[in-house]
Amino acid sequence: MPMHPHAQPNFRNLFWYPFKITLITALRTFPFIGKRFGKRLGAYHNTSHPEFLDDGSRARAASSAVMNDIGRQEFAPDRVTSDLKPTLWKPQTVQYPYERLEDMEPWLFVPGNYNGRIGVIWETCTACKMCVNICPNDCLHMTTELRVDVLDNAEGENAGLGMELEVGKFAAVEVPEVVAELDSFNHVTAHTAPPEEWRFAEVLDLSGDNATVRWNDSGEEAMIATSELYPADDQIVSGRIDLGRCMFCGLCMEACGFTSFFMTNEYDGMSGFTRQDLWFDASRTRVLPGVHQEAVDAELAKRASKERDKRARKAAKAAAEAAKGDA
Amino acid sequence: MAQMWITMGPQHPMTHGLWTLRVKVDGETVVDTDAELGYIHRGVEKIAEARDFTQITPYCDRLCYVSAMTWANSYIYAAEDLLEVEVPERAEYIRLIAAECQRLASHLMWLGAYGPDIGSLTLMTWCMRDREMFLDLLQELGGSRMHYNYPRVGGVKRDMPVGFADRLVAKVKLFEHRIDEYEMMLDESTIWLVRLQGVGYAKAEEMVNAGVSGPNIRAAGVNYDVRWAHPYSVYDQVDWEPAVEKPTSVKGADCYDRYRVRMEEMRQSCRMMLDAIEKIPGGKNTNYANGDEMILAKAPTRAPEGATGFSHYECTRGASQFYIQGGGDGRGKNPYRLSIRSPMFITIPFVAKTMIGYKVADIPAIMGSFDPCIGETDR
Amino acid sequence: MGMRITNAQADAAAEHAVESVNARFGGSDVVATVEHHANALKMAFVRIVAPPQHWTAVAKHLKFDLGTNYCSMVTGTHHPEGGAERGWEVVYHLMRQPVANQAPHTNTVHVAEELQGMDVPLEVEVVLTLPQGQTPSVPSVQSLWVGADWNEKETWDLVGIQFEGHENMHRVLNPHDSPEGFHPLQKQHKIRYHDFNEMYDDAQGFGRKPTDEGRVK
Amino acid sequence: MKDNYDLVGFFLSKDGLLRSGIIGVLEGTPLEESASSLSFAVATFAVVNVVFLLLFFSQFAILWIERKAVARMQDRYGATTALRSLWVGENGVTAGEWWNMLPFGLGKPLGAVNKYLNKNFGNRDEKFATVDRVNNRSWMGKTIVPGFFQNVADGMKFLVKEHMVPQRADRLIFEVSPFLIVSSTLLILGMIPLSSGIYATNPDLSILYAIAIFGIAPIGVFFAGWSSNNKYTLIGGIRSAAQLTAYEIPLLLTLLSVAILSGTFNIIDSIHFQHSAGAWNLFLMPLGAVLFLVTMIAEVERVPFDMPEAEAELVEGWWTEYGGMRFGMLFMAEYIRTYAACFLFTHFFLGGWHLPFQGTLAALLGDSLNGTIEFFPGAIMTLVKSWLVFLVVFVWARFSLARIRTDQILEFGWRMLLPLAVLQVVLALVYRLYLFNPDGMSGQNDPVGGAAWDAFGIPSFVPIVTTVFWLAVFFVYLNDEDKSVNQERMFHVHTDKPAGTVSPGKE
Repeated sequence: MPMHPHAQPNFRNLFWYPFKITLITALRTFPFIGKRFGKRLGAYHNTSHPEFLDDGSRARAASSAVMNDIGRQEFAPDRVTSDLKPTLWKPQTVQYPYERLEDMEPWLFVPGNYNGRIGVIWETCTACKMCVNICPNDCLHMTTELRVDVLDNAEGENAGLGMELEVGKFAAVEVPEVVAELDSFNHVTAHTAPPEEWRFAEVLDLSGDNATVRWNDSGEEAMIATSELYPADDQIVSGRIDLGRCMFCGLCMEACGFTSFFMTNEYDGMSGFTRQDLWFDASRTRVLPGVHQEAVDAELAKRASKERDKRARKAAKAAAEAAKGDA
Repeated sequence: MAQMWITMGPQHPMTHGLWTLRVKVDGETVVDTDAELGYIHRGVEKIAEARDFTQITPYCDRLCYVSAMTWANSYIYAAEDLLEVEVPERAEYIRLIAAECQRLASHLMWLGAYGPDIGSLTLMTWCMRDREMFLDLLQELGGSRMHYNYPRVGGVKRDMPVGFADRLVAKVKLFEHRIDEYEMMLDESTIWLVRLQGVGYAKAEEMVNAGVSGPNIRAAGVNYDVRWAHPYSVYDQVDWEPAVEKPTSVKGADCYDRYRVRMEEMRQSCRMMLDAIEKIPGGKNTNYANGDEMILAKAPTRAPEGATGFSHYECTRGASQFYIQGGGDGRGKNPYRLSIRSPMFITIPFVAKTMIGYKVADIPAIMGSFDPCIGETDR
Repeated sequence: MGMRITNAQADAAAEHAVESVNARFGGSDVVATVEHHANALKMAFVRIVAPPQHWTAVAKHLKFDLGTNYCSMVTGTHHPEGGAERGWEVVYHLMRQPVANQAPHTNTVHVAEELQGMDVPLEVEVVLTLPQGQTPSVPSVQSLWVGADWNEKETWDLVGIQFEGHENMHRVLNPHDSPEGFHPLQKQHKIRYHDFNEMYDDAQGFGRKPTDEGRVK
Repeated sequence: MKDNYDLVGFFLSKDGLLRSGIIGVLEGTPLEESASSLSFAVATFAVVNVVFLLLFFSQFAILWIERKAVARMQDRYGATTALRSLWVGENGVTAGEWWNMLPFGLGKPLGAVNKYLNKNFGNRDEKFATVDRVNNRSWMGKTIVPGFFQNVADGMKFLVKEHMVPQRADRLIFEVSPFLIVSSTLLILGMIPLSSGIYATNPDLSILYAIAIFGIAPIGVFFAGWSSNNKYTLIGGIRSAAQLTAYEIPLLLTLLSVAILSGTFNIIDSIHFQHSAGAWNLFLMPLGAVLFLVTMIAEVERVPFDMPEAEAELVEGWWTEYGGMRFGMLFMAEYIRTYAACFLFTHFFLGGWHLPFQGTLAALLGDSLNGTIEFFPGAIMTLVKSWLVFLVVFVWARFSLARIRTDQILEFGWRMLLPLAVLQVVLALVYRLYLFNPDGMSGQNDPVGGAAWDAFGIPSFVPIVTTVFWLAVFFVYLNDEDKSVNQERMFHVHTDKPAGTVSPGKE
């Protein structure tokens, strides 16, 4: 195309080139002409078939039909020329409530790429407050309480690998009469909170099979057999994310070391009429059940393996000292 | 005719953002101008003093909201200078690709706004259509379309997703034909030439003295570019040339030269991305896990007392600079003082003065050709 | 291939600048040193530490003898607990750019590797430390570099450093009617963390208290 | 050419149905002696109403043409769902059944029509049935012409908008000037014929009348700009006044040359002349045609000459302060003036309601065809021709070109167009005096048309030579690439090939 460097304003340039290019652009959009002369008219949508899904997503999508036909999507670099829609009758814009952009262009919403609504796995959260500290706009608020860790008495091959008593940490002792009463306590009709079945104390030292602890409520010290003591620590009770302040920067997702913070693909449903509507509590930050289950299992397995390694290392160290001792 | 002050006020199609240009007009000719900035001053420099180094990146994205990636990169280079961190080669290549992709999107936003300023309404829709392609690419990298929070001190947050390279090549190749179409539409249209040539003259030395930088100064005929003058990243290993224009008159660069420079810069960005994606160490289709040492180096979070960091970066609109004095609240996690130099904060008053003598209808032509972005101006 | 200024060129330019500054200001306590950035490419730059009263002379020397034609940034910092002689600090960043007016229909194409002498881009950082006190003042360089004009206005507006000889000093980033002595970047203005409750009771008048009263983050 | 659909004849002829009926009715009554004049008044009123409504509602066609052409030129094509949204509602009912609010149950038929259309054309596809609070605006309903009533909806919207008068505006002039513009625009429609029989009025000097009326609007524009007490509108008003006066004169001269060529000042006669002389004026004076179009674009302030309403610096130019139906009227007036310009171009240069090559066809096919041509209504030909002119000239130019600065517009107007217009008048005189032989003219109703322009024995020699000559001039100018100017194209800095031609990545 002859490109005149510093084009001089002359009659030829007055209208010929602009008129020609707008005509070409218009002809490209006609359903039949555009298709036949696309290449010559500059449609140029090369139909290269790049990879859309990484292995993880493809494995996960193996079952569902929808995700599979995403793979067969004809990729057009520019929306205009992908013939996903009949061109004459259909408006060009995606009709939002009826059509979704993630159906039209699934490669934009590959899981893990898009910073959408925040999804939290509250079960695996260990209340370490890393996310609360990293958030630039201070949108995360968390309330924690001293509790016996539910996950510790998990069954299956990860059983028994929960936390261990440590000096300086907390421990809990069951209150037998409350345990008996709890069986008959009807949570639904009772107007008061259920009585506390654990009594918490701080572990001072773990000499033999007895441990000296200082009760949290009364403060005086006592000696209790370690077998009765259950390890306890701060567990998260309620958390809230103020999406009114959040800028979706994703730092909380990176700061969380326990894969319990996700940013899902969802971009809608985060609106409200008052600022309170924008406070997302546990119920509104759910993640898809499949993802939730995978994350919990992965987290449990990770903790279990870490615990096994720790115990193995401790055992090996003890063995080494024993060997050194008697050598 | 009586001279009168017209306020091309904060809310005006010409301003491309929130600032006021009061113009004293004698009939149609501009006699005097007065620029008024500061409408969206958010005090990023003050907020940065209470945040640690990773938390500041999202704020730097929001400095110039049209080219967020380049501004976040600019800040991160300063933080890396302060914390003495070496970035792995692959991360530098990804940052280069992301920055050039953002430069394209930003130049398209400029052209899309500049067209209707001069009267050609079709440009807005064409440019937005093409900008969508590059916003999709950046969304795959950073996770959202405008503010990505993508670079980290020591590398990048996340590696290129699978298939990103193929999609990038497909889109850039299509866009190169689209630039030919823009040039067919504009370069040769007499009305476009008559409105831009001979309007808004600015000499090279006058601009340098006034602190103008970037494409505006390359339009005056010198290929000065921060990417080679104060080198950073891997611009020397990638195939590109600074786009430079030959001004037509001794009075310096006019609006047409600035328009030509930006069109050529778009071509150079395409060329750079196509070359970088082939040369990227670690292969273009591999995908490393987040935090892998190929894309993110180990970086300290505290700055030694009295250390300073400085970065000089070629943003889409000019040379953006960050100056950080480390050792904040005794623990060094926060910067003691973060100073941001915005190219447009100094260019806008200069342009306001160059408008004197031209017609009222030339104000959008001249102002638009310098591509003002008010987010970075007011910080 | 892309081109770049090599470290050797930058070092040579920096050393030349440092020698000329130290030669010119040997006696007085103006000290120029060659420093290197700490990131991957370790580029060299010149740091000049000078008392404010010599600043105009140093500035003229930089502009006319070393060809520094570009004042890019003026940063003011407030050091309330920095000891008696380090109350305020003004840092100028100046650049030398090989840019010259072009004859019509011509352009200068620098090939980075072949630039020598005064054509090599140079980065200069001038640090002026001012003693404690309420009215830090530094001579203005508005006449030397037009680019410094709005930078100085911004520095006065945000940090409160007076620039003697700066005409038409007015606020640029703060509203024009902000109180006389108010300069936000001074350290006594703590950035007040709007904790969860204050955010909703502040002047914007949302006026509603959140349910969990009194609980800080 | 005699037109079967002689609306005027039907209404106004003395022994016509309408008039004789009225005269018959008033037979015995005291109004008897003024019966004929009374019937004339009623008949004229009926004719004017029919023609005006025909013209006015066919105007939505050009609005629709513009929206569809623009959408495709700007690469954002697609049907608009305006029409469907009017009648498609949640499970068959438009949100809220607003027609029940109309007094005296006037809304009932509207509701019935709506429900009927919903049931048959509305959203019958179950796939989208599960839509909750959002109105069920699916595009599934089929319409013939998608989005045709979008402009009607936009126009009606202005009826409900508030009309605000700026504080210290000159109230009287501020409120009168839109009507000044609109009324003068509608007057032009009064004398535009759709075909030889369908016209509201046929003044003898209709060309002069048209141009005089076209000249009134600039005053209204200037008043609007001045009285809105706003600096932007003042500048817009002054720019517009300067531009319209600068382009009024070349317009007059062009029409003068048309009048000279056709020998009459009456539009209908000039069209008959074109048929009976055997050549459309376009081929006799192509320079005049181009001049007419350029000046008309400037007259109606469309894009290349759009400075008075330039968005970039004047927001809306002299329209800025208007709101409510006055803004709607101004907007409509702009499109009516454009529509009138297209009609005038069709009448003066494209032979009004005659089919292209109608004369030669009639000659070749003999009278077997003539019967059919009689039944083809000329009005449709006029409408189609003006719509095409609108599409090619006004719409295509608006979305390909940019805006010229005011002083450049004026310079172009005075320096370039005026001399060309004078040249065109001279050419028209020469053509009329030397190249036109009156005895070649055929009768007005002769379908074959005459051969008044065939000098030197060659049939229609003059139009062919003129057209070829001006096309040659056009192509010479089109390819005047001045190779001599060296290619100072910005070069790749290291290579000597021009940057533009070497597109990286292009295989």
